[in-house]
Amino acid sequence: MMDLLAAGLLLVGGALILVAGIGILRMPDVFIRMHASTKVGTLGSGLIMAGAAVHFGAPTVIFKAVLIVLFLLLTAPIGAHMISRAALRIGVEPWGVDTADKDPASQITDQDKTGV
Amino acid sequence: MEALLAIAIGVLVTCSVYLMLARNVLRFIFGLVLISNAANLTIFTAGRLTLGSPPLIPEGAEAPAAEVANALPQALVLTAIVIGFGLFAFALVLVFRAYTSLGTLHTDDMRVAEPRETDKA
Amino acid sequence: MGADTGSTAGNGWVGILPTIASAAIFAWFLGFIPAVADGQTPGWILDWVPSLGISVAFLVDGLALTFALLISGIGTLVFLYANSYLAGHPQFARFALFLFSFMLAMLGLVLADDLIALFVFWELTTITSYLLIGFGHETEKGRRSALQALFVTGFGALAMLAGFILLGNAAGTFRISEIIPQAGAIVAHPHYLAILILVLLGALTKSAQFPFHFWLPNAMAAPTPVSAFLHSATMVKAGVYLMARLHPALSGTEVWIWTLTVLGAITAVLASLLAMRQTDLKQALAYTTLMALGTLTMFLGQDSAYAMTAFATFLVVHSLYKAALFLVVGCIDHETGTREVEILGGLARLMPVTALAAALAAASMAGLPPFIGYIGKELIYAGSIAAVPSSVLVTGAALAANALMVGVAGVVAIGPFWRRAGGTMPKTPHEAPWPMLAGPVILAVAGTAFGIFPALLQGTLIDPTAGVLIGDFDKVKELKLWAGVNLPLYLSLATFALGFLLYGFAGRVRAGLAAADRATPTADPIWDDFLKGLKGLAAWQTRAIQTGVLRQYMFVTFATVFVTLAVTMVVRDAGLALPAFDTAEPLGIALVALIMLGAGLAAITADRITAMAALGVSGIGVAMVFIVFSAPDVAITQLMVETLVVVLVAVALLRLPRLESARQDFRPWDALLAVGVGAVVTVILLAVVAVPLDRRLSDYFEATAWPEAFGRNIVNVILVDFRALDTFGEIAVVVIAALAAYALLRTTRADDTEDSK
Amino acid sequence: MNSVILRAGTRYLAGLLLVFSIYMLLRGHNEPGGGFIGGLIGATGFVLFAIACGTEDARRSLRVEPQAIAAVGLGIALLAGLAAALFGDDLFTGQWLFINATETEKGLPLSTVLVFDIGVYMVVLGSILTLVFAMEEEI
Amino acid sequence: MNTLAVNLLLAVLWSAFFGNFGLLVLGSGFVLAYLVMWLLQPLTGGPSPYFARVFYWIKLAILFLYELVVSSLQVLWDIVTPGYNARPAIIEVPLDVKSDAGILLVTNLISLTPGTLSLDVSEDRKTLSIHAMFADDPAAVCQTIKSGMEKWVIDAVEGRRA
Amino acid sequence: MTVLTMAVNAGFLLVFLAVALGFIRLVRGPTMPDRVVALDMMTVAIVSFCGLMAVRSEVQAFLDVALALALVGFLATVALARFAERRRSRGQEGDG
Amino acid sequence: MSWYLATPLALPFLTAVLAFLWRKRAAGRWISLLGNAFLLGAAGLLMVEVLREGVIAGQMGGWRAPFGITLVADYLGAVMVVITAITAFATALYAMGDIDEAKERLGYHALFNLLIAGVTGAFLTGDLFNLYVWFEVMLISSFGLLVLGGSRAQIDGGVKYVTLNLVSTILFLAGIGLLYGMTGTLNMADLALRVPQVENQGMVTVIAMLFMIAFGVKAAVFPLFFWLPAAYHTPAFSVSAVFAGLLTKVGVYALIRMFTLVFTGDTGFTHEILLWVAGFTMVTGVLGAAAQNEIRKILSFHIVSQIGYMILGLALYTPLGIVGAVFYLVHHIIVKANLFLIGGVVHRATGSTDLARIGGLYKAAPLLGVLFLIPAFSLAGFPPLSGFWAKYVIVAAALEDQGWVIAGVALAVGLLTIYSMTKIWAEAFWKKHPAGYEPELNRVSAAPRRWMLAPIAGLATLTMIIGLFPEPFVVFAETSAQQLLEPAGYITAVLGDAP
Ligand code: NA
Ligand code: NA
Repeated sequence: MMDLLAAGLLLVGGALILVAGIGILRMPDVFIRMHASTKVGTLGSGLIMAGAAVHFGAPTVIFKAVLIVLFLLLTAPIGAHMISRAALRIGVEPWGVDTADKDPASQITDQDKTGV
Repeated sequence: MEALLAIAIGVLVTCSVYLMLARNVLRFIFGLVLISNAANLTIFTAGRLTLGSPPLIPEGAEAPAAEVANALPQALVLTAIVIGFGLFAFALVLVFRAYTSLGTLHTDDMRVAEPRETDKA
Repeated sequence: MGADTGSTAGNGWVGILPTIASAAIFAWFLGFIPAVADGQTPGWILDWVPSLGISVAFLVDGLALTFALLISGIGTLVFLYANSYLAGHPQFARFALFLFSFMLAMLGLVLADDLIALFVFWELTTITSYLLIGFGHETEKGRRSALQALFVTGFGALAMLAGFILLGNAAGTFRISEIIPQAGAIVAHPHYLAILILVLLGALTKSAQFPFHFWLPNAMAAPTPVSAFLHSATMVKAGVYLMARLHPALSGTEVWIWTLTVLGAITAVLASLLAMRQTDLKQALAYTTLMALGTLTMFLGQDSAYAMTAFATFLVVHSLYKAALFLVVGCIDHETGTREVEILGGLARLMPVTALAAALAAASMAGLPPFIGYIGKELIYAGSIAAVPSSVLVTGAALAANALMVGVAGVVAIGPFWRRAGGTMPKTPHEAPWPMLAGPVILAVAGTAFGIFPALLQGTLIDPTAGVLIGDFDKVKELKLWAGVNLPLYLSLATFALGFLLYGFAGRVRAGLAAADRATPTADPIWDDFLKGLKGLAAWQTRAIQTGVLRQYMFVTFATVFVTLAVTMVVRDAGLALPAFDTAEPLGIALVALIMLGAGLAAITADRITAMAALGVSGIGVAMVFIVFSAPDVAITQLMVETLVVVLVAVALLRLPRLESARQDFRPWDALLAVGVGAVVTVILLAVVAVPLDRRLSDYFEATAWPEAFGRNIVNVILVDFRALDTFGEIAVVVIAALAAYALLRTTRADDTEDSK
Repeated sequence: MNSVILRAGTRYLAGLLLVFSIYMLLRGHNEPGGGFIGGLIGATGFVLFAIACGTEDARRSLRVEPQAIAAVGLGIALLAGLAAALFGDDLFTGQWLFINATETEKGLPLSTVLVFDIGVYMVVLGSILTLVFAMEEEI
Repeated sequence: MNTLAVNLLLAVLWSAFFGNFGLLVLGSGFVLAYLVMWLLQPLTGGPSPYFARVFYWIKLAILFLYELVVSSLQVLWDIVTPGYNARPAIIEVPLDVKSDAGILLVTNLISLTPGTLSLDVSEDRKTLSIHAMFADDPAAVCQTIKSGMEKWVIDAVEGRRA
Repeated sequence: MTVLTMAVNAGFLLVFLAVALGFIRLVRGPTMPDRVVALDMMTVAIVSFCGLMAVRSEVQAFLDVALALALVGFLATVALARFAERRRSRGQEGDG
Repeated sequence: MSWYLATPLALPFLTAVLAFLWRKRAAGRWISLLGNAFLLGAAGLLMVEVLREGVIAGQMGGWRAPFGITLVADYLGAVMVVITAITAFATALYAMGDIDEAKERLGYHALFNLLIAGVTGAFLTGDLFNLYVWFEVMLISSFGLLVLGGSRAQIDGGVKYVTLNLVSTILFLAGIGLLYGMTGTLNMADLALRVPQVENQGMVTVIAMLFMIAFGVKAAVFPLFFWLPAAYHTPAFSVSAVFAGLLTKVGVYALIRMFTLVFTGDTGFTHEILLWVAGFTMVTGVLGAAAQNEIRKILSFHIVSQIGYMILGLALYTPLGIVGAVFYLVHHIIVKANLFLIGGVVHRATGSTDLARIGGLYKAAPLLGVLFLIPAFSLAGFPPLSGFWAKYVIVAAALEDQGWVIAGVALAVGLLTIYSMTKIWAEAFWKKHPAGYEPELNRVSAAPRRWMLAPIAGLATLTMIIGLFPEPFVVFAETSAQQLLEPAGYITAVLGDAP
């Protein structure tokens, strides 16, 4: 029974991570890609950890799994914030948003964004 | 599995040697990172691979219950990684300093210690 | 140089001490005469490097004693002379030190009974003579001459060393007195020819024989006392001494005879011609020294008792008159400020004592009776006639050389004193101070005395010396002023006739010779060409190898790796293993793909961030390999380090320029080499993992980690206990890297403008 | 770095990283971890600090020069090895003391090996901070 | 947050790491945490006397998890279905939350709940700009955050304000 | 093969696919932040990977790797993001 | 007994730590000096013990070989440690006058002592991976010392030095991994027993060649020496002295150790290659020197050239050849370090080491002239100085082995060495100080002068002593060669009687 639960959690978690990967590949701009990776990925990871916790059932494992998820919840958004902030500042234009009038750095060349 | 890694190491070495032969020292630095990985993997692979069985002794036991991975290469690789990091860090700083003081990353233009004939007074 | 400082005041104790010491040494060696004349060979042995069979063995036989007496005797007079000649010279102390060291080295050389010890003294004379010849080191010429002498004799010496080693190996000993009895075996030894050539190279360069004769006249750059000492009695005769010393062991073969005879003959004639051509008195004397060396060499080519007696006699004779004449020329130079034949004249009135000494010495040199030189010349002819199988050649050469010698004697001893001066001399001459006169006078008088009483020499020096060479004292020929009417006498008369003729037309002869000389290539410019060639070769090699371009260094280094390993694999028939993929883990395949993709991307991308990210991917792949294959500690470390690498690079890149595009940077040869190196690594690793691993080290660690080292994480136990020393060194590396990088970043750029410190 | 979010996060993460690093250090003898890993993680804490708040603040909170930490760490590791001399053993022979040892339990182990690992921790921490701070201050 | 509380928390955390809440471990954790916090003093603005609002914390946690799951599905749907459903917008949200912890919590929670992503907080800490994926009506999104996430956080972290 | 084993294997496959997709994004960019996002995602993927590995091999120790990475991994992202931003503010135009 | 081995290794580390903590005061340099004096003592004790016992080994951590790390000193190891201590002490003395405060504050003394620690470790360890670690300690310290001062030439030379040496390091590391994979052991004595048992001997030779290249870079042999002439003329003089003396010799030592102890199964191939390497190294080095006009560049190329002699001794692989290699090793460290130290004094006195810009030292500084001539003529192989015996033995060994050509090359290279040494002498000492350049014959002031000349005189004296009384040194080298060629004693000392 517990194994089935664990298996389910692992599968769903894995699937979510794949979704995050798909999102990163096919979403139209960096911001939306981040939506996909930061949270769907974190959620997927969390589920996998939950699966592991269920499987082992030992207190130390549960504790570790909780900690891992907590750490991810704490750090992933900060990372995402840093990326999006950088993207904004180097003038990456968000897809589907009309930013012509408030872009702080609209004169930036393409090369800056790609970082070649 | 070792054979597969041997090929991966060969590819790693190829890429890193190609990078290290570049004119730009920054590429050398990138090559250095790669080739360190290759060397570490070489030691690791030469010590043979064991799947999913870390060399840990469970609580209450005197020795590992089942066959565990070869611990010695792991210790060596760990040491080598840290040493490699030290060397890499220095090399990076050197490249950085080379650029700020020589004004170039191109080794063809680094001719202060060994000037061209025409550079000599 | 010392031209304006000469006086009897000298240089205080520094000047007097070496004179006294040399005199004492001379006296001490005189004491050996009775024993040596009696056929004894007193000696001392000091074990030096017994494990290499090398000892400092000294042995006093006739040959050694003659040389020792000449060296210390003439040395005494030269020191006496030099003290005045260089009175008050600021570097006199150094000069005296070098000269005295030189004398001691010379003495060691002639007394040594061990080949290696002999070589040591030989090289000591090389060094000290280098410093002496370079006494006038502030001129380009002085430095050139010193280097030339050093280089040429150094070249010979190194060859000689090889010869000595071979000779020592052939004989099983370096002791000369033990080698000589094995003469037969040595001559038959397969290395005989090599030994002979190598040893002769040493001897011929040192004694400036053709074709190495060019350095000697240049060495006249040294102050006169040095020339007198080095080029009359001592250093140049070291080569002759060596040939004489090894004569009993190596002579008698066709090679020996022809090499020595021909080279000696050429040297003798050539040197005589060159001597006639000179206008500088010292240069003229230098060439006559060469002539003497050639003659001596020529005789050493022979085996006859006449030749050996002639050798011994002429050795002594030449030393006496040549030293005297050098010193005379020094006096003239010192007093008049010039040595030019064309200018000098009328000095007999102003410098009568000098004139007398010059006359006596020159008469000896010309071989006039009753001087010792005459006896020497008679013996030369006697020896020449006895020469086998080259009697005509030897006699002809001797005749030509002797005739020219007469001419030169006239140029040196008559011209400056009795002719009218050809120009204004830079200084107003008067007689030199007595210490400078003592040498030439004593030597000249000795030459006369020995001529009149040849028996003085016969028993004391000639018999023991020639006896050593012949192997029997009794076979030594007698020294006689009047040996009756014979072929040598006719030859003597012919010599005088030719000689006087030459002197009579000295000016015209000189002009003719000078023209011929200019037309013939000499070795001296070859020296410059040699140096130029050497520098050119060196510069070319440096340009070709040490290019200063790191890329080429790197390419050569990796090419060496590839070629060496690949060739070794083929040549040494290394067993190769086919890759066995049957145990491949699917996870592993995916990881391997990730690693390779990351690496490949890093190699080809022109975008720095892509490169870094690609490196990250590759590193992550490696970390995952560590995870999958049971190395959590390593994986954590790898991931932490990867993170820090990214952090550091991201900081550094902020101030670094971007990469050039990859297409622009594509380097097919590099790519080829890289593939080669990678392939070689793979092949080796495949072979390594093809056989099972001996795991006993890890077995031990597994068994003892908990019971003995109280740890459950075996990797950590290895790190902090089993191999703590590794870890200690490793953290040292980390500390040093940090300190070094910090120092590099913070170091002040004090000398940015100065390229090399 | 003038990011309010990063700075706010750093305030908690840095502490967390340090505590976690020491945990990794102490458990290393029995489970994955040890001086290297601990030191690396600890360094990460201050690196983050330096990135978020600048090296000046990071240096101030570290109080001592990172080079000195590294050097002292090396000294401690060396002394841990040299301590064996007091017991007549070879260099780097571990000396163990078990506190509260009973028949069945070994008790809390104190050892020169742990001291050595602490030295390793300090070295790694100090060295990485030396490097990163110096580089940060160059830009 | 009270220094002492953080200290205790870290000590407990410490014991939890070891899975051993014995006095020795707890004590050593306390000392260690004290040292660490002492080390990090320059970071902490100053003491803020405060007693844990357990209730609001629990409420926050539950609401957050609910948000996370519900809107995850929304994003997931957009990813796995062809074409893009998103109507993204960048929205400036005025911030009432003041403390570091509060800002961090708000921004992190916003980022973690799919559909919104914290981009940046202005230097004066007054405005938060977010990227919303489904912002047909930006004002509504802004209002949802103000009355939802931010309010819960203020309750839990800074205490309910009038 | 038990359900759990299958789930674990499927999990590995899914995670790897995600990494592969991330890699493609890494190669394609086009902007610097895009590449950083891709790398950032991989961190999360490895954390999951460690969890799966722990279940597969019944070894808790792999969770320690995940623990460390979960805490430290974002630092690389932060550093790269800062690089992207600072590079611009330092006026190194056209220079990545 | 193991402390005889451990002390010379631990001392420099202790010195380094203390010197670093006091780097901002004068105490730092005194700590360094004192530490090196102690090191000299410790090395002396080690030597005494080794002379008494033959080979001594100590198991670090108390774990018996081959499981733990063994420190071991045979004659070769012991003499290398002693000579390291001598060089270190001399250089530490010299540094008192040479190193400015700015460098001290950046940790010069710590880096210097860590370098010495690495060198000592490399000479003492009996474990291959541990050797790698000490190589790295040495290498990274040398990086720091090389660039300390930060002139553009130093940075430029540093880039080449660092990159090429890193390549060698990686090769070495990979070689260790591969060798471990084949034999399952890292202990060098154990390797000596295991390597012959490997079935695939061809591959062993391949790996041997990998080691040869890795160590060859360190030893600066043809065609891997580029880094040395690119960098050695750039750092502080005391630094280049200690580099010149010690660093390449560690590479030579490692070659000797590995190719007498471990890789002896295919000497017909490996040592034949070494012979060619030796010849080319000698020739290219000496020709390189002939092309230079700067004292340190000349000396740097001569390091290369003379490494060739040592390699030649090893390549001959005869007792006399090894004697020559060992003797040469010892002699060359003393002499070459000294010449670089003298270069520093020349630089102080004239403001340059470029031969075109200097001169007149013979008159201005006659004592320096004498002190220069001793090592210079020793290097050139003139008797009765140490270099003569070194060259003599090598040449004798080559001739004994019927290596006519290589013996001729060795002699010819000796001749060209004379050329280079006299070039320095003629230009810097004999020639008048050239017009056009500031006559900077500002005599070195008294205090630095004492500190700088004392070690020079000391090393020169040593050169003379070895030259005049070579017997004990030759006997020592013979015993050393015997130990190297018949490593049974070494192996027993490390592994015990029943390996
Ligand atoms: Na080196
Ligand atoms: Na040399």
